[in-house]
Amino acid sequence: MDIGLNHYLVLSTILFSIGLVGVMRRKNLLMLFLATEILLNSVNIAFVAISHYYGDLTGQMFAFFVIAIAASEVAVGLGLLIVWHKRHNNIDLDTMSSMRG
Amino acid sequence: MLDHILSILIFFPALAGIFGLGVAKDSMRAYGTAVAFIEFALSLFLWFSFDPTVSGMQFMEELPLVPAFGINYILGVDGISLFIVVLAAFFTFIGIASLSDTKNIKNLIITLLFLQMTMVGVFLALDAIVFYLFWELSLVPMLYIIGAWGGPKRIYASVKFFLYTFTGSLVMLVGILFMAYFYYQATGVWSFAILDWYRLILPAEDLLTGDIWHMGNYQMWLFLAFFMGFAIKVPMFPFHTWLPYAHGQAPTIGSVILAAILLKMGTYALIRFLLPLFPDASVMFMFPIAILAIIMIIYTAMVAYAQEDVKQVVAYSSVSHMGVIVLGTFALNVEGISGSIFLMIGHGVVSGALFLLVGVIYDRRDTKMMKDFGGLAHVMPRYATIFGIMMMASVGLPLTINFVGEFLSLLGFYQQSHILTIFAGTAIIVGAIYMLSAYKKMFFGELTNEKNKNLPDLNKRELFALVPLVVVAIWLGIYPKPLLTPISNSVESVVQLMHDKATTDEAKRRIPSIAQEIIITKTSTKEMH
Amino acid sequence: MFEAIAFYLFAFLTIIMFYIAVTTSQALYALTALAAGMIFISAFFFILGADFLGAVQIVVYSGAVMALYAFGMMFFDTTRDLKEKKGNKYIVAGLSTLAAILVVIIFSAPIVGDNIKALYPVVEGAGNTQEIGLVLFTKYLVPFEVAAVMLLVAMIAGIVLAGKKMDASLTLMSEEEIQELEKEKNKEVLS
Amino acid sequence: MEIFLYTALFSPLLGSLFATLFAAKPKLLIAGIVPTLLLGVSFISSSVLLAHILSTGQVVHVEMMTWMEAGDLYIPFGFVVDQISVTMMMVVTLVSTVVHIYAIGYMDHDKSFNRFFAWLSAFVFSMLILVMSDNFAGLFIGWEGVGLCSWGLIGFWYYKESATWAANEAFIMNRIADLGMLVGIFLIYSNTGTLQYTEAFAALPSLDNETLTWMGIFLFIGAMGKSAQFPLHTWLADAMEGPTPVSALIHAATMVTAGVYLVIRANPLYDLIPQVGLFIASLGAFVAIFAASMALVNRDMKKIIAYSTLSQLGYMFAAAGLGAYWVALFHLMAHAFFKALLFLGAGNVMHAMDNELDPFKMGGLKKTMRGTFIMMTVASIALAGIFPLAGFFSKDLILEAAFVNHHYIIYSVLLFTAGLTAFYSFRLIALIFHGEQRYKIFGIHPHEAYKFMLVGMSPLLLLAIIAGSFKMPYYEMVTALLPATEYHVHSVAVYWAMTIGTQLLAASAILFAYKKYARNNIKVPDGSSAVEQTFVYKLLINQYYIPLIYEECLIKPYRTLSRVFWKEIDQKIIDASVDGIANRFYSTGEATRDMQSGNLSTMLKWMVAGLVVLLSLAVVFAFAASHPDDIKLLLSGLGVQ
Amino acid sequence: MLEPINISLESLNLTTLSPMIIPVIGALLILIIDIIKGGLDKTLYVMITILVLLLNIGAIVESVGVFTSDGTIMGVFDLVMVDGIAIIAQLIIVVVSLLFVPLALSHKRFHEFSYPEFFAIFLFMISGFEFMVTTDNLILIFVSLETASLALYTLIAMHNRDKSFEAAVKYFTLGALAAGFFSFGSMVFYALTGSIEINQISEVLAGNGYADIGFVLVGTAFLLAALGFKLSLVPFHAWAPDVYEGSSAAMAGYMSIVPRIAMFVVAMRMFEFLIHSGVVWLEVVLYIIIVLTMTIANIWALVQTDVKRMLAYSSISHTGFVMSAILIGTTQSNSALFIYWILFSFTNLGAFSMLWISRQKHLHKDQSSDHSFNKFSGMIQTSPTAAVIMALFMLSLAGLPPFAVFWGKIYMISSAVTGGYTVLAFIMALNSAIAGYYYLKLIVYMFMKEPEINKDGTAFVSNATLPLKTIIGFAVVGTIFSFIIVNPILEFVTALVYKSGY
Repeated sequence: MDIGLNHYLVLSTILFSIGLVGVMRRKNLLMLFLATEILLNSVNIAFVAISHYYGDLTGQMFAFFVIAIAASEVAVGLGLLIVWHKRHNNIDLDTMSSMRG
Repeated sequence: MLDHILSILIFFPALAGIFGLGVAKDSMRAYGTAVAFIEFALSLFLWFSFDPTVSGMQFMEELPLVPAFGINYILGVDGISLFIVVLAAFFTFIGIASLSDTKNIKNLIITLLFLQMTMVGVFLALDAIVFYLFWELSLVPMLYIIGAWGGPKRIYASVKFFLYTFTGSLVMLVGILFMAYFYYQATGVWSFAILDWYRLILPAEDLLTGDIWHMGNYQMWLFLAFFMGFAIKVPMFPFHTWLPYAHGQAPTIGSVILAAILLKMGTYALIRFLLPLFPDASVMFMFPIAILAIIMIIYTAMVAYAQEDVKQVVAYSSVSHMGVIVLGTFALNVEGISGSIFLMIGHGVVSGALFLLVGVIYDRRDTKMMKDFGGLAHVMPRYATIFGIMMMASVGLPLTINFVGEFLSLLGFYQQSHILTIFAGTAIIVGAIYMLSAYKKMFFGELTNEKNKNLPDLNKRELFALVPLVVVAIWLGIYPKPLLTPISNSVESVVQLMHDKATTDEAKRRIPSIAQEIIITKTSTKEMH
Repeated sequence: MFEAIAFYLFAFLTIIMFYIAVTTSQALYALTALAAGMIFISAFFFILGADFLGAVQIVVYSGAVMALYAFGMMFFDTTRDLKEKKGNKYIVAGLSTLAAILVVIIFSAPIVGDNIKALYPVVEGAGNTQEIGLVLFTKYLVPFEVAAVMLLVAMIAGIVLAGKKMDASLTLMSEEEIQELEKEKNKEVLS
Repeated sequence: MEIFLYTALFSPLLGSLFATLFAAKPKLLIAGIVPTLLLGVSFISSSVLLAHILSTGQVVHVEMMTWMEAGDLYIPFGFVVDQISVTMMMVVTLVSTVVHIYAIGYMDHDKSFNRFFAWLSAFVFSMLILVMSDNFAGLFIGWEGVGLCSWGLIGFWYYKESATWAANEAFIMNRIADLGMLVGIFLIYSNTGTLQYTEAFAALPSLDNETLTWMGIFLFIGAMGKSAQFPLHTWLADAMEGPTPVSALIHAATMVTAGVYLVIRANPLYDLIPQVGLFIASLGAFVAIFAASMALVNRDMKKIIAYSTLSQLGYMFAAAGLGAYWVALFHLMAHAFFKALLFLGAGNVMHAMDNELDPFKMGGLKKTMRGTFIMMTVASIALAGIFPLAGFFSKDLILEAAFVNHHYIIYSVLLFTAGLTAFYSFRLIALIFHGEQRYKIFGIHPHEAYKFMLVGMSPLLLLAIIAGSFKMPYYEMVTALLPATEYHVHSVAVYWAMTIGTQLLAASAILFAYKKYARNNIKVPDGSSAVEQTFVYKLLINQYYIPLIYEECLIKPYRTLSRVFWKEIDQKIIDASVDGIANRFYSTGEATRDMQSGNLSTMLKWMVAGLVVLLSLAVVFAFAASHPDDIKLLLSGLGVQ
Repeated sequence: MLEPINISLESLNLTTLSPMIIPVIGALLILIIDIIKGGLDKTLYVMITILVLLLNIGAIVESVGVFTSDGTIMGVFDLVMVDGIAIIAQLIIVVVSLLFVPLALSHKRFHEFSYPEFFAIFLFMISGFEFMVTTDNLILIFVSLETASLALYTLIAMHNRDKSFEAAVKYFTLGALAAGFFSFGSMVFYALTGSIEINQISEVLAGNGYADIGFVLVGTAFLLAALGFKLSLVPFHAWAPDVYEGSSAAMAGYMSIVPRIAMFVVAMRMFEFLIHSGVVWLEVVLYIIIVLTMTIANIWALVQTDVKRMLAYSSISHTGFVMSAILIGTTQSNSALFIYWILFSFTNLGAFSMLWISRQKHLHKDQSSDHSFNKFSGMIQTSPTAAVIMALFMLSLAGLPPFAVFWGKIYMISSAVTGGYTVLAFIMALNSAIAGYYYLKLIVYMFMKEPEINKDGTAFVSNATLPLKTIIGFAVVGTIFSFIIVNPILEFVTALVYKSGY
């Protein structure tokens, strides 16, 4: 029972889907951001796996940059949340619908 | 001066419009009149310098615009366009000179001058894109005129006018681009020059079956695409419904220009584009279009009869007359096409005058409903007389301008179909019905309405506008030759071109050969790298 | 065999953790589950021989990102139960399941990896970190620098947005109010 | 000679323009006199031309200028004075001069005196163009021109609803016929390539019979309208709303005969198509008796005369249709004289009776209006065809022509009509001039017309009496152009029997009329008498219900249909569908804009949904790409090619 | 053991980096100045930014020269790829930025422009966009895309009012999801080909004849979703109107142009080879997406009550229109894309600038939003020049000749015609007709109605200063006299695009 690349890819996909579930069902913005982290992480698994099976380092590079991006996003995202929280004292996305139509 | 007279004709009014911004409000009408007069004089000068024996283009100008894409600023005038240009200049002059005081008169006059630029441009452009440019641009001033100075439903009317024609012309634009593509395929060079396109023969018949009604008949598709744009402008039945609103809501000057010039763009384009570019398709669609034209003639005349608003009567009568023009155009012979061009002039003069006349009474009474009038002949005999003359010109009485055009158009089409011409000929009956009954309702009978008892007759300003029109309407009815000769000269070359280009036997048979040599002025086109 | 067991174990754990992270109504649980999931993921990295990334994963995610989130959580006071109005669950479940199934269908077919040539082959005998370093500072130097810029941007953004600068909105103030504000500021500086 | 041609043609125009200058001004005597004088000039010029033709037999032909020229079409303003047109010119200028003189008196008190002369002279000008043109297009100009002037003159009293209605009716009905005429012209052009009489006629024999038949029919349709033949006849009676001089000039002497003129002018055409000729003759005969029957019971003086005009036009068409063109033209001329006289006399009566038209309300006027009485009686005798007055010669010829050509039905119809004509003419005379003075009940004080009006009428009186004597010189002249068929009954006995029989019939009809209506105890009919209850009477007094039928079956449906077209089709279908398409876009926007709810969660769901759709498409395509054969099988199973 | 590697500096072609590095240096300069002495006026930063951008243009012009003589240049380990479309895109990015920056000098003070960080982040963002277009490496694209995006979120939020925070948060969250999509898509292609450089991907795929078409399609689907988000193609467009409404008008105008052109270039690199390889799925899907984007955005634009929001939808529709270039995939269509966007940017930036100069801080009581339609009613009577200019932009956006967008439009439709997409050409034309309505709506308000809210008309130019007016004047000249510049642009763009092999 060898673990092939496909195993990792399927796992990555499942995790990605879990991330999508989180993204879609979370109403608390902080929790929503957590879900986006899952998305990126799941892809990382696949990258590293491919890298491993192809014997190529590029995938790891990609994963590395994805981590960097995830970290930056957290910074900016939290910054935005703080500003919003200061004004409205909540971070519920249902309150954000002053613009519509 | 002669080398660039066409450009001067086009851009002088616009330039004057810009300078008009600096003119004080009170003097604006005088300024506008002066500018329009100069423009009119220039157009007369053009007529004077025009060589009526030449059938091709004259005073050609060419300037590269987007040479890489084959778009060039090409102008030229021939017998087909000359008189419409003169008419446009004439009517702008008359229109501005007879303008009654309204709000924002400065804006109105500047808009009119811009409108004039676009109108003249449409008729002089010999490059499809430049043509399209002016064609579309003409919508804007008209939109503003209707929308800002119109009646209570003006916004609806103006937006409808704009969007309807805009939609149609976008379809036409695709057709134009297609045509250019075919030209590119055939020659390897992009060109939008109409005269270049004239030399392009598109096959109509299916190579295997010899059938012309097949999906691969590009002439047919292109014809339809162009026709869509033109038909809405003309307006052909059933695309005519914007017109009554536009006329009904537009201020007098707007209706006058709309009826006299703007509608002619459509029929002019039929002759300039459709016929020479797609002779086989023209023959294919001759009868369907003729039937539409006949429906247009009879149906709209009946609708006109049912109207309660005198301006709507004139508006619908315009549609009806445009039907005759279209019919004459699709006669595809010299008599018919010359007649339709002449009728364009005639209808321009007559319907323009009728709208001016309706404007006169609207100025006085703020109503256009016929039930509010009756017996006006008692108090306004001069008005009644001029209205009567114009009405008779409108119903096509011989020795008035419209008769010449109608006669020739019908005569031309008679050679294609006898039965249809008889139906189309009912124009002279149904036309008389609505016109006479409208005239009767307005002018005859006892003067019952108290408000009408003290209406002043035409004043000097109005007479100044109307009398020239009466003179023209009768003069050209009696002596149409100065116009008819150059027109038919140019039309002959168009017909001959169509005959030469026709690929199907049916088309060769339907389009007569003039048996005279024609020269299409060739334009140089830059190579695409 | 060991690899298989490890894969399935960690796969199971990761899925469970992430599932908890996206479904629980306790913010703290969610955060903890996420952190755990991250660490389990780093396990995959180690399995796959990407030691450097594994380490980075633990350091950056469990160390930095999670700390930030924890801080945020405290700031926003979301430690108590999350009250989330739920939308249509079926849409959420349906869409994500569908997405998963669709991709899985495709992925269940083996990839034809015939003519794949590794651009930067894993060199035998060198440590993963060294290899990474080599590639990162040659081929991926530019992205690395850009990432640096990105982090700088993120930093400035964080400072600007979360700091005091956004407290008083000049956008909403009229000119007079702004001038008054400036005067006060100057006073503060002077005093 | 050309100068006389131009003078004859354009002096009425000059007169008209002169009067137009004062059209909107109060009455100005000079505005009446100048046109009259100019008409006199025109008359004199015409006479000179007549003399020229009589003496030399040469046709005067001028081409003034080009009118239309496009492609192969060439239409000049060309005028020709030949034997036919000079006859017409004489009739037109003479009658119109008389009418002008008469009108100066008749329109004396009308505030639109000046305008009247403008219109009237314009009419003469148009009529001259009609008869003098050398081509069909020119004819059509005149044709429409007289129509216009007729419109203007019928509706002269524009404040009267009935007058304006009648004017429009006349114009529109004429236009219907004009369409036929126009089509005829097109036919001629498209087959012969020209519209000049001489060239077109020269080309006719080479054409096939069907084409010629259609040409004949369409041209005749034109003639039917102008000459008010059935079924386009209703306008003529209504046209009597115009001033009486107008009725005399336009609706009796000149314009209505234009149709006859056309048939005569186109005789080379109709000679080739005898079947159409027969139709024309039959229709003429029918109209003759049809109109006469309506005149029998009518109670409107002018309408009675109008019906008699109609009836006489029927005679003319009968003659023309049978190929007796010169006879038709001769009757046209004679008829113009006595009918104009009759109308003008009626005008005098009207003036005297304060515009009362019902002869039953008159009676005994011969005492106060002696001159008028004589003139009208003479005119009526001429109309009835009593020897030796003008009507006898012309009408008798028509009967002979019918008889000789063995068209006995037409002959007997026309003969019977001659009797009717005599009867209704003298019914009118008797009711107006004889018997009690019934008008007194209505408080009217009749007076004779101005002297100069009577003097002015006298040329007509004279001609009504002696016109018959021109027969031979006239025959000599016109047969230069028209087929010179002499109509002689082969047996002298039959000839005399016919002539005397006809005379007797007419005379007895006159006597009967006198007996019945010259009594003293005539009552103004009030619908109570037994005669008035009969079906025939009702049928006749209602003009065979034809106007009613037109109203119900044509005018009202047209009006309704127009309204339906406007309100239902134009607005509710065509426009509504255009707006509907536009509104469709707008309402789609309105209805779906909630999809853009502004909620972040929804947006995220949209994105994921978009991805899922893309993925499902990807799976389907990938499947299709990897199993092309299975797909084909599946599709063919579903019946897809 | 690892071999030491020798790399010569010349082979790196470091000059290829110069256009991207200049703004980074500029940004750092600004930050340093701020540290040394705070509280300096915004004009300083504006001018520094302008100078930096001018230098940047110089650097790009330099690379134009190099490109025209030597063709595509690869630099820095073949990571940076300076080809024709990159150069054109860079030019558009920088020039539009240059036009945008002076808009900061508005009459009223707004929060973001008062802070030097704004300009620093702005320059970083430009650098990010430039990197994005100058490479075909998915990593660099991803990283630079995120750099630019994060910067953009911050810039939006810095406008500092509730709506802008809301906009930034929405944009950010959706952007995070899109980032997920992008990485997943890249992963699939990497799994498929072992490479993350687009030209290699295409080579590998062509080499095995698209054997794994399913994988290709999945990867394309994810990338399409990611790119579609940034381009705001339906159904990934939902953020666009809200974000435009939330940010300042100037920023909205900027956003409607620059991020999209960068993304167009990426899309062109990514999808063009797939289309040419006969991936029917992508053609079909792109066709559907393009038609939906044009039509739905148009339909929703019809019902808007706020001009800025309407313009947001209109820019979505324009994007759909331009996206068809990538579907058609001929040299002409790809050139048309750039020409259209260049001409569109003049007009669109002009239109948003007009909104910007009429920005009020306090709404009138009948006014529902910053730029509600009724605010503009009767504008011709109170400030005629502004009304005429605004109308000019609207007409240009509607594609009326001879204004700027028209030329792009005909070239684009013509490319559809020559590319064999006749039906698409008609759909494009008809969509222009629908679009006519909402552009007209503003004209109707301005020209045909009586003044409602701004009776004195001061609000229309309340935020105007000379620099703003200059920018608008520039846009006006560009819009009206576009017919003069079309030909050079056309020749330039076509040559570059053709030489880049698109």
